[in-house]
Amino acid sequence: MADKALHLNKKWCKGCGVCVGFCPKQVLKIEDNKCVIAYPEKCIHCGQCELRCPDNAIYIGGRSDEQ
Amino acid sequence: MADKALHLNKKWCKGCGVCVGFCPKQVLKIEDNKCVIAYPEKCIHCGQCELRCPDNAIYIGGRSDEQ
Amino acid sequence: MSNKKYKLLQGNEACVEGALAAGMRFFAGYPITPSTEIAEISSQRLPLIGGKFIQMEDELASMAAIIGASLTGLKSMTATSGPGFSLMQENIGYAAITETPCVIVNVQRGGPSTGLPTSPAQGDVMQAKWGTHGDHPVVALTPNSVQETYEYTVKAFNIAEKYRTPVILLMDETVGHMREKMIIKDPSEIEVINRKKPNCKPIEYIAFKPDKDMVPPMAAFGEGYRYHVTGLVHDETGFPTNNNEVAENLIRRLVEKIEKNIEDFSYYEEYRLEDAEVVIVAYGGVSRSAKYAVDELRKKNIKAGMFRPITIWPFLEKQIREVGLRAKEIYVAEMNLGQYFLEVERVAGKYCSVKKINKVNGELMTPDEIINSIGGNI
Amino acid sequence: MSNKKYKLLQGNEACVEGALAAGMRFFAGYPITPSTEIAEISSQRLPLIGGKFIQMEDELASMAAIIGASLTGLKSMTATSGPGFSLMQENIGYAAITETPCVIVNVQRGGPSTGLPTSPAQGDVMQAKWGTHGDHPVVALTPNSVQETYEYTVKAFNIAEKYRTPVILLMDETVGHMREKMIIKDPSEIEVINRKKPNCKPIEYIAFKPDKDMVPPMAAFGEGYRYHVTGLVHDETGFPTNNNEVAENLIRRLVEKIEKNIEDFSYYEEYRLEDAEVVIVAYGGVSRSAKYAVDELRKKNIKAGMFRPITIWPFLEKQIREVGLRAKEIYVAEMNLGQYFLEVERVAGKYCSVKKINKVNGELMTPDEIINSIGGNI
Amino acid sequence: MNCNSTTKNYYRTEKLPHIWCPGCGHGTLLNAVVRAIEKLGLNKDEVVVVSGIGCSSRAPGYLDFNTLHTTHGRALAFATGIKFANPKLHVIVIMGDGDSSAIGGNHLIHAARRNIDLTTIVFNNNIYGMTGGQYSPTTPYGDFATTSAYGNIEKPFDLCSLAQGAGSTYVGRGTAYHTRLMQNLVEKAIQNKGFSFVEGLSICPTYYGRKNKKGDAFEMHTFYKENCVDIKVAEKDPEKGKNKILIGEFHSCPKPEYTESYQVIIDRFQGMGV
Amino acid sequence: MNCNSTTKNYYRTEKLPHIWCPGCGHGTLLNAVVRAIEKLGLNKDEVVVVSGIGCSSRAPGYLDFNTLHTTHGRALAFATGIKFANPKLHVIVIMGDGDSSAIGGNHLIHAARRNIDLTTIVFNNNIYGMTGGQYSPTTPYGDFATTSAYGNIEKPFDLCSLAQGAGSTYVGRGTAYHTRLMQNLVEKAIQNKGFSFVEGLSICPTYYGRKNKKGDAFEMHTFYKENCVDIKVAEKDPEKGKNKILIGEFHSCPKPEYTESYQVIIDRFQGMGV
Amino acid sequence: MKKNFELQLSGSGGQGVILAAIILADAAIAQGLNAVQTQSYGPEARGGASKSEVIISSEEIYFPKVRKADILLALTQNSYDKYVDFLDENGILIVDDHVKVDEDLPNKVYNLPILNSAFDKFGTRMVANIISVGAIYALLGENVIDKNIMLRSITERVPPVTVEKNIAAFNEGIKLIRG
Amino acid sequence: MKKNFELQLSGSGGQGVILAAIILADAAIAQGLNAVQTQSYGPEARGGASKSEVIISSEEIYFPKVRKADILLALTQNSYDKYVDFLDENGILIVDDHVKVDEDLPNKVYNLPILNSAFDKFGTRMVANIISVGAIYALLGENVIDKNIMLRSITERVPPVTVEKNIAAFNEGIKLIRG
Ligand SMILES: Cc1ncc(C[n+]2csc(CCOP(=O)(O)OP(=O)(O)O)c2C)c(N)n1
Ligand SMILES: Cc1ncc(C[n+]2csc(CCOP(=O)(O)OP(=O)(O)O)c2C)c(N)n1
Ligand code: SF4
Ligand code: SF4
Ligand code: SF4
Ligand code: SF4
Ligand code: SF4
Ligand code: SF4
Ligand SMILES: [Mg+2]
Ligand SMILES: [Mg+2]
Repeated sequence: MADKALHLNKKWCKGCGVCVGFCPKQVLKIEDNKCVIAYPEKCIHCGQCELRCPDNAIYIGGRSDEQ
Repeated sequence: MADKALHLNKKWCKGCGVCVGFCPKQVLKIEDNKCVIAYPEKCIHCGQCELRCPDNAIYIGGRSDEQ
Repeated sequence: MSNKKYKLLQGNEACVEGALAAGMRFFAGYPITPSTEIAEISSQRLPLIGGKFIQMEDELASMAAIIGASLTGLKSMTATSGPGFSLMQENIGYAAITETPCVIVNVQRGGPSTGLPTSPAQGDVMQAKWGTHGDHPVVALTPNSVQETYEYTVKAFNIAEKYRTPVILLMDETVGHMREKMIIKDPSEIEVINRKKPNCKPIEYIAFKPDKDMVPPMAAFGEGYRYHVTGLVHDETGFPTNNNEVAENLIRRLVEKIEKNIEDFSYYEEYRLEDAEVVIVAYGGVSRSAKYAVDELRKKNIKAGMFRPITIWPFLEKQIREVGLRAKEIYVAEMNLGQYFLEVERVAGKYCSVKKINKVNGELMTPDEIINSIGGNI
Repeated sequence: MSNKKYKLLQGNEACVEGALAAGMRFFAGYPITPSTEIAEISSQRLPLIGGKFIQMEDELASMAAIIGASLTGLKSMTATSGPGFSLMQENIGYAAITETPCVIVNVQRGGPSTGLPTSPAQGDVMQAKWGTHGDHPVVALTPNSVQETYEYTVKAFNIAEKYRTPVILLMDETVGHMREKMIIKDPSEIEVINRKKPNCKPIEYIAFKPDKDMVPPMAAFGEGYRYHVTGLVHDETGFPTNNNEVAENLIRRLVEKIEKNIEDFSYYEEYRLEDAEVVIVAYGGVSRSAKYAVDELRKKNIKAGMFRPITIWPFLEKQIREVGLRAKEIYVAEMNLGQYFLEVERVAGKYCSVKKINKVNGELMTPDEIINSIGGNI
Repeated sequence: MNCNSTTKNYYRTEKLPHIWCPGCGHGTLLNAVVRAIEKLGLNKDEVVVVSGIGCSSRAPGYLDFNTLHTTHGRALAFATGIKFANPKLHVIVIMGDGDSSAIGGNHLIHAARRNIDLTTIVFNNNIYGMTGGQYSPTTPYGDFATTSAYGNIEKPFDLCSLAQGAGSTYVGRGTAYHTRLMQNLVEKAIQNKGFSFVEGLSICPTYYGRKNKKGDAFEMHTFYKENCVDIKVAEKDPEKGKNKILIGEFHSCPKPEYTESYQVIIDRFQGMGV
Repeated sequence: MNCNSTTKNYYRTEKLPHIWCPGCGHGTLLNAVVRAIEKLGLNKDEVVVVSGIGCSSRAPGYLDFNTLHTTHGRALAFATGIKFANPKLHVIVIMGDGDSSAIGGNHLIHAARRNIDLTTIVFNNNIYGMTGGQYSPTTPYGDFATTSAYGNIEKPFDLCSLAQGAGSTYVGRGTAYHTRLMQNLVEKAIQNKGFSFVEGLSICPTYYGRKNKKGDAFEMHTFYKENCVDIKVAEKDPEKGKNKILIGEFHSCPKPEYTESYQVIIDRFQGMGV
Repeated sequence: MKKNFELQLSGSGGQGVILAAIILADAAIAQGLNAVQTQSYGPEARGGASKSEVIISSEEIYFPKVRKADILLALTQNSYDKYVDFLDENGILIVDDHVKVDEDLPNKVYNLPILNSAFDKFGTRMVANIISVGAIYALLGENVIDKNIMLRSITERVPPVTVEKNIAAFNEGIKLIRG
Repeated sequence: MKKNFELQLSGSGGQGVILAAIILADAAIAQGLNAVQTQSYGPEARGGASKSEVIISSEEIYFPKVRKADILLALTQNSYDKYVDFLDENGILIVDDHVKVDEDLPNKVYNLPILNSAFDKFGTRMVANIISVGAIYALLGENVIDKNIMLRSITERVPPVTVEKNIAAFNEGIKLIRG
């Protein structure tokens, strides 16, 4: 799990809040109509957010994916 | 039954033979592409012919209907 | 201070107001941009006055349903835009041959096909006349403001009822979606025409036998006049025939009852035409730009004027001929590639030069575009 | 003794023969008089050569299916008559804007609506051009014999493929149901044109970027070029756009690729025109009567001739203008109330008198009727 | 008039004989429909008979009611306008298998879904008769028609299931042979306040019969006689229903009717608002 | 590209974000469809995605396959032409509830009847989204929409029953919440050689949600979570299925496929005759 | 030969007058002539009077319909009544012998037992059309169409199993004219 | 007054610029003036930049679209970028204060905390549109539209339960201009 990380594509995110609602660990919040990864450290990489994001804007990828 | 009689409207009859086929008493036949009441006396006024004639061309009516 | 008789209304709303004022009691439709508000508002308003609204499964069905309702005695309307208008064509022809009064609103958008669904255009002008197969009568009206949309929706019903014919209200997105001030008239100020009913006994009723005005009186289903209606060519009794003479007479009468009575509904606006040498012919949304352009051109000492057909079909042959005889140049400005132009050229082309100004990019043609096109030529 | 290369064929049969010769491998249709034989024969012939026939649930679906099949690489056709043609209009517009080659046969019958289903007519001429909403390109051909039906069905496919556009074969009941002698040509004698394929790599393919001829090369679904097709106004990549300039360019290109190339498919017949003062313009079934009438009029010392457009759309403006410049009088003889007449008058009306001869009674116009109409005027 | 009293009272006798071919089952089925109307004693002025296009759809022209011969496939959409405009009217829609289920399939399922009070009767002859014998959506698998010269590869609809699945509240099937049953079903269908669907298996000796070697009209009647089993019988003894055509009343389950539901809205809101 | 690998491989990422509203269920459902295709490892060149017109029908434009955005309601008829012309292709049809069952209802029942190998997926949001919130043939009785301001009086279709009744050989229902199930159903639907129908219950917070006070997208997801029961569960314990929305695989019953049956004819007769 | 023959064949729907016309047209073409065949469609074709036309000519045929028939065949009273006016004043009329012909008709009339011959000699009225073809052929004369060509045309157009019977019927038709 | 005012109101879909324009047009009409209101439709209206226009005039308004805006309102960066070119050279720009405005823009610019005021003072961004109406009204000046008419127009067009809040928002907008 160490090599996994949560990524957010702000350009695609529409701030619908679906990920926020489904996150079991309150990792996410909406700010200025966009999702924000507020507490990345709490993330357990369960993939709920990625599974239900309608906009392919949040996902779990390798750390190398981080830009 | 005495006041009933079998009638045929030759103008409407198309000679399809359906009545002939269904008549239980062989009262009817086809001649020159039209139905003919060949043996009126055998008719039992069962109404099979009238029921199935597609052209409303054969029916049981009062004797007075005869022209 | 405040002027209560004025209301701010959208063109599409005004259309419903006009329809209700004319006596519409039945609307069947299927949503499509940019006409949808007409259905929506009808759905909300009709039951309040005991009228009926139904959303059908598609436009073919909508057109069918309004014909059915009209035959049953209710004044009926549908509204649509390009793709839906194409789908209605078969049954529009049916309304024409069965002489069933009804109003079809087409709020034009960019075509062909799905095209530019939310953009204004005037690409369905020729389709309004020729969209269905076979020769048939057509009346089509093109309002250019919210107020006119209201007025001409009433007139559309009146023509439909008086002549027993489908009437097309040919709007465009500009007019349909624009909000403007409008006077809702008192019912007493509005002329409402109802279809002519038979005044004979049912047994004497010959359903498609025309009176002198070429229009047969019309009984509604359920009123005791049992008659037959068919889309086949039929005789005066309404029954199908292959008799050649009867066939010819029917088709000619259908078309002539409209074309010979055109004076009765020749609506148009003439603007600064008296001494005009350059005449812009424009209708619907574009005519607003054209009017502006006329004023501007006048300022530049160009003797400009505008002829604006409101009755776009049948073609105002007489008026256009006169324009042609008096003008030096006619410019037909349209948001299509030159449709009404063809008819103008046919009739006026003998007398003056007829040019076209076209735009199909999804934006309303501007006064400047008209001015520049003309200026470039002068 | 017997002449084996001749066959007695019905016009509708000849249409199928022509289509097969042109490479048709897909037919979708829905029966309707008087075009049904085209579907029936296609259903019997196609599987014999590995082609596909499907009877769809209606004409809307038939038109959709042939577009789908054409996009997948098969040359495709459908056939119908008036009511079905009206139903196909929406998807004909789709074929036009997506530049999908296909052939639509309309064997005209009496209209409007159900009309006179088994009688000849030419009432769908204007509909062929204006039936769908929005500006769009149209090519329509009108053969007047069984042999021509064969030849022009081939050409219809060729034009459709070359210009990526729907082509309408506008027959009439007379031609469709008539049996006549016909030469079935050897495949080597028939010019068959196939659509232009991309010769770039898939990654470089810009699906709607036209070549100099204004026509974009066309890849079939499944060939490795994954692209997007939509009926919305789109840019060169095929994706929807609201960009006004792109929109204008697309619509203009679609129309211009046909109209600017008209020389390539301007088909017509001139008969005894050299010194003609009275010119009959006629097409399809009526032109056969017109030709006869010309000979008869000549016998009466009337300098008659005939101009017969085979390419009925786009309008043969140049040729008709020339006819107008040379003739004293033009008579447009049609089995409708004067449709093609409108265009002839527009173009030739400046130069000579243009009159109409019409008939809508369900019978083929006779030579005598033409002669009498002209005689009555001379 | 040389005909029985039903014919005299309900037909436009001056239009007879009808255009149907000798032996065509449509005539027999139409008689059953007329007898049902007679039995119910409906006021002729309040009956509207609507049809599309096809041989079957010629029926209204011969009947002395308000009659409407519409466009191909659209009869139910026209009928919806009629019924909705004046719910007092009895609206009966007669269509062919092609008219109702090929081009008209969508209107069928939507009218059924809305449960609008229309009595729909399909004269199903398993073929497009009017256009000369092409296969229809009810032509049996493998059968021949002018467009299925190699045998039909499409699977036929069961029209009654389709109509029931879409929401019809009354459904039944009779045949040209089972005329009494047919009459009975139509009677009940008219009485059902809602969308009713009655399929009448018809006979087209000219095209379907000839193409599929089914013999003459009488033989085709006999086929129905021998191969149909009433649903009640089949339900009791499934053996008896095996490989047979089921006929009879399939479904009768009244639900809120469309025009009545709309009237509820009118009654509640009329006079309110602007 | 800032996205996961599935998105990168199967989407036209340059076209994202899509035009759908924030929270629109169509995006979630589309992801399930794409994952199913990925899972099956289909060759992208051999996949064609076809749609009609509507919000849902914008889906193909975002996918890196052969994609076709047709006219409203006609997607299945276009798709029939594509599949029949080249049976090797996997043809997937995405439609809205209005597109598939209002204007397109007839093509749906006929494609199902023919059992032609098309994978049909309906994003059902119980409303016409694209045109701004009119009721559709699946809007529940009593619900509100811009054209049912007084409550909808039409009865909704059960799209799965309709499709099954018409002849689909594979039928199932998932939701935007039940994405794994949705993916699974689409996988099986694609594998079924014949007409497959998968309904995906979607979410339109903008119109259906707002008009009917269903809360935001998350609340609408939660509704599905709490109110759907798998058919298998409900079959075992009918109590559990009571007043619930049934989801899962409803029907899987392969039958002869249309293009294969036609190929049999070609194989038998090709080269014969003239 | 005469340049142009206009033939009109009429009867009731199902009597096969269309096939008869096709056979004649087919043969004319095989003979190297021009021919156009047309027919009436529609409800009439089902039950009512049915009409089929052939024009045979050594020149190009423009107008495809018969204006004045050189030969009119009428197999039923109905079709006689309906079409007799199309007969050219010099035209020949062939009727089945049960048809009542106007007494003042100026034309040459052949009153032939076509239907009865069909039934009596071939056991089926179905061949009445081919008997008629024989009669028409005989009236046109050998120099218009070769007999072998006629026979081939019949052979190609009738169902294979009925070829023999139909050829016999054709000959019967010739005999009805030539005696 | 000036004869003619062309106003352009832009923001993101859902910010209510269309309603704002309608309220202005409505009031103008109640004032006895002419007004035409139009808006952009289509996919943009859902998410992207949304635009609404009003022309107010004492004379008949022919061309219904704004050619050069006398006042441009832009609530988002996106809408500013997209529509700034429509601004007349003498026109006034109103932007929300988080929008970055080109430095060389020659126009009079009002950089107002519209969105924040809405949120801070009224607890919802939903009233940003009515604050904007207030600001525009203030810039037009009393002599164009009477304040009471403006208030009535707002009252009639917003949901009844929000009237009070919206009127306060309107006044807030005036304050943002007049201080
Ligand atoms: C739009 C349209 N398409 C096709 C036709 C041609 N058409 C007329 S009737 C018919 C089918 C009739 O079949 P069916 O409904 O089964 O009735 P039947 O004649 O068998 O009683 C067709 C295809 C038409 N009239 N209109
Ligand atoms: C012939 C035609 N009629 C109407 C329309 C307008 N229209 C576009 S999409 C749509 C309905 C969309 O609803 P649905 O299919 O449920 O898709 P959604 O937008 O809800 O995803 C309508 C009515 C059209 N484009 N074409
Ligand atoms: S679900 Fe996706 S679009 Fe919605 S807020 Fe989360 S990341 Fe953004
Ligand atoms: S992966 Fe799971 S825990 Fe992490 S942010 Fe997404 S939903 Fe929350
Ligand atoms: S059933 Fe009727 S039409 Fe047929 S033969 Fe008998 S009487 Fe004549
Ligand atoms: S009534 Fe009965 S017995 Fe008499 S003719 Fe008719 S079928 Fe025969
Ligand atoms: S073709 Fe068939 S259905 Fe039509 S009238 Fe003849 S027998 Fe009846
Ligand atoms: S309107 Fe509804 S269905 Fe359409 S994109 Fe928005 S949320 Fe989705
Ligand atoms: Mg049928
Ligand atoms: Mg939807």
